Amino acid sequence: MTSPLTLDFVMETMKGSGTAEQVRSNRIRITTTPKRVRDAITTSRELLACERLITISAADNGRTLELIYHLTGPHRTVISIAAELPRDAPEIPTVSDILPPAGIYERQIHDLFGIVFAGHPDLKRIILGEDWPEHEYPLRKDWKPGPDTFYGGIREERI
Amino acid sequence: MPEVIVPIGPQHPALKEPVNFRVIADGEKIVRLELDISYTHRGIEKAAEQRTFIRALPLLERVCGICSHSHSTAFAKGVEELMQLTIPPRAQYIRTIIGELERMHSHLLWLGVAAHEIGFNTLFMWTWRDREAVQDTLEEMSGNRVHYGMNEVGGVRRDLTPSQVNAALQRLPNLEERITKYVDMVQNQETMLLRFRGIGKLTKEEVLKYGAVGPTARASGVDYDIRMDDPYLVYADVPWNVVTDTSGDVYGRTRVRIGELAESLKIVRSCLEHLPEGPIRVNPPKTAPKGEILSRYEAPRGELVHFIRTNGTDRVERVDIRTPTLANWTSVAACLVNQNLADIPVIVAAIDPCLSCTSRITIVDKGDGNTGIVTWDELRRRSRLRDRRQEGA
Amino acid sequence: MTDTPLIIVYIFLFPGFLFLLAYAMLFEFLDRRIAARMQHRVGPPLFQPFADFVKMLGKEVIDPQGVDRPVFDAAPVIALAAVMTAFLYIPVVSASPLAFQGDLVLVLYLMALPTIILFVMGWLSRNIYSAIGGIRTVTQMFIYEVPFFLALLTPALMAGTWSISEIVSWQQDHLWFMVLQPIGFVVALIGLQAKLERTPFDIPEAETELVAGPWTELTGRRLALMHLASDVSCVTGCALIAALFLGGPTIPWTIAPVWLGWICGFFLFLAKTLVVLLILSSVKVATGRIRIDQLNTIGWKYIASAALVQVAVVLVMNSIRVGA
Amino acid sequence: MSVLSEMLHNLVSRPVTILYPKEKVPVPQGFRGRVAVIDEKCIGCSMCSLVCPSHAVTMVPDQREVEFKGKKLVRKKRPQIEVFKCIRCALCERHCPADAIYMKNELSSSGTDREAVVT
Repeated sequence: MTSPLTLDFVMETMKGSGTAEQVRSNRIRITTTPKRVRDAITTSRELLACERLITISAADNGRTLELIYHLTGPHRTVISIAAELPRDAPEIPTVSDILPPAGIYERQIHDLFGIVFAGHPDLKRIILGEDWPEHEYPLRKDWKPGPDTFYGGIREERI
Repeated sequence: MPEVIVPIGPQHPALKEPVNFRVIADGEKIVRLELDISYTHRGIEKAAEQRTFIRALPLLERVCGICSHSHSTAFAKGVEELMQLTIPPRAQYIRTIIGELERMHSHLLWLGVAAHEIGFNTLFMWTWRDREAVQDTLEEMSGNRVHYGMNEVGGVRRDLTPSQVNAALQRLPNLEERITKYVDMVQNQETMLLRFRGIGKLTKEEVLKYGAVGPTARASGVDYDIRMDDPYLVYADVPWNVVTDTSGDVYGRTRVRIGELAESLKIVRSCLEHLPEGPIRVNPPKTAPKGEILSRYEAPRGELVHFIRTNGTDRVERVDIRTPTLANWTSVAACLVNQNLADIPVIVAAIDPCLSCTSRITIVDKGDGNTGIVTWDELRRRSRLRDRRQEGA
Repeated sequence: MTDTPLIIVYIFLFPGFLFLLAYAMLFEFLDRRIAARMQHRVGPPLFQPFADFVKMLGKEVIDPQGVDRPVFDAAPVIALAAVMTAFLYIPVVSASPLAFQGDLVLVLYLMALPTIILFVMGWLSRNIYSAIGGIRTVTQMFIYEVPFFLALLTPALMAGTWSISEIVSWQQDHLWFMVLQPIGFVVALIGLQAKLERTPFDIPEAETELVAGPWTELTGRRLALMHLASDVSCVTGCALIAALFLGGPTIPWTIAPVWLGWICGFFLFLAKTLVVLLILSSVKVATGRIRIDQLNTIGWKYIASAALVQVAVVLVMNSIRVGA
Repeated sequence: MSVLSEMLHNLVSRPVTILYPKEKVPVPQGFRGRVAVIDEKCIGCSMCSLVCPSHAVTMVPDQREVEFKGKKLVRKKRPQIEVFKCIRCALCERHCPADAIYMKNELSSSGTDREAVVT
């Protein structure tokens, strides 16, 4: 299983969860819906031998929030599973039980984008300071720093 | 012995890194570990979105002090690929040379810190003395010891004059002889073996399960190395091989890192000898077309990933940086459980944490027993209170 | 030699406190300089320990919340006093005037006092790091104390007396104990390295885990005194081993005029203690710190049995000599 | 026992520490030290202030007759660099069309005045 995966082989195994396209020599991108992300990952782990999660990238393209799970295995091809989430109530089942490193990445994305990962053991704050106000997600495109809210650092009264 | 909470916190001499562990230990054995890694969050990803490519590179270089070239190369090569821009071969060679020199000075630095963790300060002094040779070479080539600023979208900013190349080549033999001396010193130095062998053991399955990267993973036989899997720059046509080890513990990681030192030296020497002639940069277009790319780079600590998305303007729409240390934290938390208290610094230092993530200070206040953040005025109030009590008592 | 003004001079001036303090600071300088030169560094200037001492005396003394101040102040002074009095019984010029039958046991007891005081300081300062550091000090003490005492008592066994001065004079007629009891010499060196908590055995003060172990909450005056106490115990320890195993301030043949004997005896004492210090600091430079449980296994498995073997050998040699 | 042999070798050889005030660390040729402006060459195009990542360069009005690529022209502004905001990345030197701004390889750029300015 160490020879690079071909597009049609991936298309055939992942036909249940969406369209696949060859982005680059060893990158294959699969776009699916948030509900089918979890079983897309489980099938890719079993059938495509993607044993390692590289990272979960999150991006805000103005209209929706996008989550891309990048997986790779001995075949050295990067399988990217992308899903789009609505902006108002972004919710997606967690994959931290299948892939433990996802725990930290999901917490980080939750801090910065506000995407709720259902079933995550402890979705505590990991990357922003404790005195960062709740429900303010800095990496969203429409986020502007509030004029009088306090975002951490030294709390000095402006005399 | 009741369970004791030992805060191995950010201001702890063991870890010169802003990470906070609340270790719940039963006597000397560690029972549970709470990890808190958000001390220096500077919002680099948000800042990068407001900068043009020219000004984004110095910013991204400052994500991390020791692997600054890795971040700027990963970003530059990602944007160049999005622009379908091929940079001249001489620029690729120069980027590889600086990248491998950075790997050498980072591994030498790590070897010293690991020896210091177990109190063996002599090796710390020796490795950091030899590291000066690498730092001098980098300073001559790039004009600065830490942030080299060699990269630019479309190539490299400074050329290597023949005198710099010869000066670098002259320093390599002495360095090579020092590295072989370290190899056998690590193998038969009694106390190092005692403190490194069998500590923080990770099997091959655990490494894959916890997503460890870099030398931490290669020490358990997992041969993932982006320079080999997804060759970029000139790694495809320079003779080198991936260094792996099977013992999987801190001792294995030490051997992998020293092996990589020797490999990097070989790469630097062959790149310096076959440095092609030609221009060192190409003028890039003003804007990058719409698209996204996962730019992977083998940083000294492991696989560094930049997810770059551009939208046709001269700015980046999204840069998602996943540093190798962030990936290694889960494996550290896993292999720390029921180890000894004395081994925490050794195991944590074994993944060579280079913190570009963030955390917050938690103060366990015995007086009123609550833990939380102390604001500036509260700190002032407390010190005044203490002074008054001092005079009063 | 036993009239009181000379005794007072002996205690307070020459081989007594003044010389001891100066020699302790010289020892710390030499130790740090040799270690630095081996690490290819320059090392501190000559007056660095004295400068450190004076600066620390001037620093503010901070008491942890709810600490028992009088005991916390008194402990370093007791440690210093214990170790300085131990030095008086060790022959410096020739036999020490205060020697009496059994002063070896007294010296060993006084040398053990600073370790216990370090544990008390760690426990008193109500800080998690120093508490664990204190516990480690005591556990380490159980491990090295038994072999250390055995190794230091075997010379007394062979020389048939309990006074260090008589052991020294015994060695003048016979061979040095380093030659007669090499295992005992090695075990004594390891024990001294552990007692002074130097690098292979500086587990309680483990800089990278426990901040500074029992030393964490010591500030200002207390830190200065405790640091001086550890320097002085280093001098006393080296002098003790030099006296018991390297023949103290004497060489096998006696020198005619008494005062010349004293002077060259003194220089011999300096030379031998420096040799012991050289061995200790090269061991400190060459090794890293081992863990408390590893020390446990090594301590009881190898060092203790080596000491027992040494005692058995001495008993056998005694019975043959007595028999013959 | 290579550790012991190395230690003894170090004991006899000279220590490597450079005693800074007495012996100076050799500064290599292209070192990026303190920023400097050549006033005759500067054409006041404010390219350096656009490119500077830390906004250390502000343009100051200053009239001067300057010669650039054979032509004579009158420039209206000149860069003023706050030394302690400059991160010494030499982007200004790279993008200056008239090569008027450059990085001296002077090592120590410490000072007491936070708003120290180089013109």
